[in-house]
Amino acid sequence: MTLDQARTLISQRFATAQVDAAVEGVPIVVTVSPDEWTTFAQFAKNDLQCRFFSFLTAVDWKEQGLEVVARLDNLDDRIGLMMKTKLGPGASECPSITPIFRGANWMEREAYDMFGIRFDGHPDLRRILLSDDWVGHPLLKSYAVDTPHPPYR
Amino acid sequence: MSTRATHADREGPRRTDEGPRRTEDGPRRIDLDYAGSERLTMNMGPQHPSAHGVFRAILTLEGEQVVGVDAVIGYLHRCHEKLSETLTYAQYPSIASKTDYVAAMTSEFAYVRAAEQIGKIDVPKRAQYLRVITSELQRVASHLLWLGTWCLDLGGALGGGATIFLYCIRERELLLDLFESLVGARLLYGFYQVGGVRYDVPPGWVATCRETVDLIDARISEYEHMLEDNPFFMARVQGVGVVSRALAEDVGISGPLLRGSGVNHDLRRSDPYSSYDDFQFTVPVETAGDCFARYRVRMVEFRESLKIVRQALDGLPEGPISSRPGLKSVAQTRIPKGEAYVRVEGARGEVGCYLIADGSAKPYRMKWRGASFSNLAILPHIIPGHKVADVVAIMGSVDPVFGEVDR
Amino acid sequence: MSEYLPVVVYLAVIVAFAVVSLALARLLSPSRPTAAKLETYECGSETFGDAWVQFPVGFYLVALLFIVFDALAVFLFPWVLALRGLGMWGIWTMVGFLAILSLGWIYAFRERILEWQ
Amino acid sequence: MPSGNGSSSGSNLGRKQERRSPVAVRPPVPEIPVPVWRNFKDLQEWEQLRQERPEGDKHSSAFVSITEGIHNFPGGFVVTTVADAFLNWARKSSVWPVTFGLACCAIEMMATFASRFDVERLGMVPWASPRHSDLMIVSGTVNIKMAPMLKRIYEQMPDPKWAVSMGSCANSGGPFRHGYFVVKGVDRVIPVDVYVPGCPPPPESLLNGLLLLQDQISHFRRTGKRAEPNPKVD
Repeated sequence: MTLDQARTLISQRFATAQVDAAVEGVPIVVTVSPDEWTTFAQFAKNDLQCRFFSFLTAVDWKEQGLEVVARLDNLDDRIGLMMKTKLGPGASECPSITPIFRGANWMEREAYDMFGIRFDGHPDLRRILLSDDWVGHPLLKSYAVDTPHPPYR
Repeated sequence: MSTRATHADREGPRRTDEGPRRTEDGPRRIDLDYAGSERLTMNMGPQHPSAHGVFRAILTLEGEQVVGVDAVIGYLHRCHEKLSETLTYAQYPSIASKTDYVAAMTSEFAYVRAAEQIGKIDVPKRAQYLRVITSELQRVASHLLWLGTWCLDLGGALGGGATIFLYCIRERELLLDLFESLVGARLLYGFYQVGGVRYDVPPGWVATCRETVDLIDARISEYEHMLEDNPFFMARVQGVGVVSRALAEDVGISGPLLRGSGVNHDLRRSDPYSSYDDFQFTVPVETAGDCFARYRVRMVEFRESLKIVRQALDGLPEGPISSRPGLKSVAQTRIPKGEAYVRVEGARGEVGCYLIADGSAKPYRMKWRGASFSNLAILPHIIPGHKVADVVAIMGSVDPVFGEVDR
Repeated sequence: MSEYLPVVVYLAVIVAFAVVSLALARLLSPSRPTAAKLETYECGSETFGDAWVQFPVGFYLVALLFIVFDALAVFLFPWVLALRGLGMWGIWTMVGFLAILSLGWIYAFRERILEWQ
Repeated sequence: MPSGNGSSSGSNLGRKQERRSPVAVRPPVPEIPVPVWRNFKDLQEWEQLRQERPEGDKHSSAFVSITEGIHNFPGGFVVTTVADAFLNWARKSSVWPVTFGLACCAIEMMATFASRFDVERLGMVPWASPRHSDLMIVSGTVNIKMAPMLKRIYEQMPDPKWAVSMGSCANSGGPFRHGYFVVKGVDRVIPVDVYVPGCPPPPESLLNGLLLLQDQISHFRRTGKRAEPNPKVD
């Protein structure tokens, strides 16, 4: 399975997905719509053999809203694949890929903790890094760096 | 009102394998199973001798058997990713070394390479060699600390475990002296900068480095005899914490853990960076996937790293050490708009830095892919079924560093 | 009667040492029983769940086995000291005693008490 | 939404973070607010937030009453000062630190506990449980989730107990001082006796801090007042 075989396979199966290489160091970058997120992840795991789950995170593009980024790897054929999906301004709902990749469990909990993205389908979505009663999601661009938090500030 | 971050009054959906917990209102739910024993919820909390830092595991026990693990992390969350959006490309590398503070060199390596990849900044050959030497020495120092604290956990400070700990820290001090003479700091360095490295090799450093490398190489075989001829160590380590290959890739563990489960994946070989392809070294792979396999992989990695250091020292080219000499030119680096995800083979696995630059002196967004975060995520999958003593052995073989887990 | 004097003195010294050190500790150490200090220590977080649970029976069996062989060890010590005076008769009685106790050990081994289920 | 906080001067101590109403489309998000770098304006703010040691946690009331009686007896000061010196010497030379490592400084603390920079020659046995130890070396960053745990562990140590704040993260939040989740110095959580600067402080400076702590213990007077200024340092 070479890179361009993977690209052709992707463009056949997912017509709406844009395949480009905007990210340095990542050969294939695919942008899909949120409702195709889990099907694309399943497709990448089964057909492209990208079984290694590297990470999942989110980016706050201020006006354009949140974007969820995930990276998968096919270790044997050395294919690096990055999946992106834009949630649209104001939206913070995203389907969860934990049933497909067990590694996404903690990563999605962290994305929820830091960005407030609710992953539906996630078995146990609660805050992982911050304390359970923390108000606000710190990595959003509207959250000031040293927002005071009584009583220890 | 002090913020009480407690597990007990967490409202969220309950996990099935949770034990009984004292809820003030309803009657206490007791799970009685065939052995007639009731489940005990025990807290292996933030302050624990074998917690390797601040990790809290809420174990549900049946006598000695662990039935459920709920890992609580976040006790060392230091807002790395938010701070990286307010610090320039020259300021952040020294903070980046605080993510994986046991292997600080490779942490800075990832951030600096990400910035160079976006800005298309070339790194002179000598700087690449210096980077290889320091990150390989750092891998040996980190593995030494892993071996020491792991045997401390297995044997206990007053039991047999402390001997290996004292030996390993003694060897590690030799390496830290090397780093201190090269960079001036023992544990957290600001050695890497965008475009190259900050300090050049002082005179006589290469000679002492060769002596230290030979000395450590001899000592490693001494440890191996000491451990592998010890029946207690072998009994506690073999067949404990088995990670299958499918589970390993599914959770995304990397480094010695992945190679211990039979996956031949080493970033220095599969995605060579910073002139790693100039050196000959073998990538150790074990198939058993238990604590002993991970131990064997790391012991072989000791020697491979020392071999790489020797080859790098022989072929150290002359020339500049940074394409942006002087701190002033580094301070004004402006990275053009772009994104990059760069991976470096750290001591614990794939340390990645996903950087989004917006043309200003500070990154727009920086995601740190810590190897220990995914490595730790495997614990709830492999611990149930083991005894409490094995939990300690598995935690040590996973070797998490909590600056990288909690970022 | 007088040869028991050293034993009495020895016991007195033991008791005196214990009493004096405890009394000094109680006298000198400041006592500030705050609520958090009296809480049971559970690695930093406050305790939840209950410690008084029904433990599996395995622990109890191992404890019983220990008591049996501990009593055996207690008898061995004086026997070894006096062995020179006892001669062969002493050895045979101890062999009989050990044989009886090894019956218990064989039973425990067959019941696989020590292998933890 | 925090209104225009980029322009607000740094004087107001805490900007309240109102809870956002769940509006579907959020108003345009302002530029990332410039963090307000605010150091201690003056000593009062530090004093106001600093935790004080409770009075009378060095000697039991019985001991104080007995020595008070002897002290008023003419010429009795010889007895009390000798008793004090002996007691301080005993406490100073067996201060047991609890192995409580938080972050990078814990690795340097381990190096100090190991054989090259040995603390056992100072009489310090690194012990795992706070119930048997007298000294807590806070080595690493204390964040808001860890602060209640740290306070509980400090409380569960028997009196008399001391605390050493190791590293600039524990002293004042250090390089992570402007993080939203980091407590700006451990002396807001527990009373600290010796501050060891450095990031991470090399074992030599930690040993120096521990020696200063021993000096402080040995100079402690029965009257419970703060030890006189240490000639070597101040």
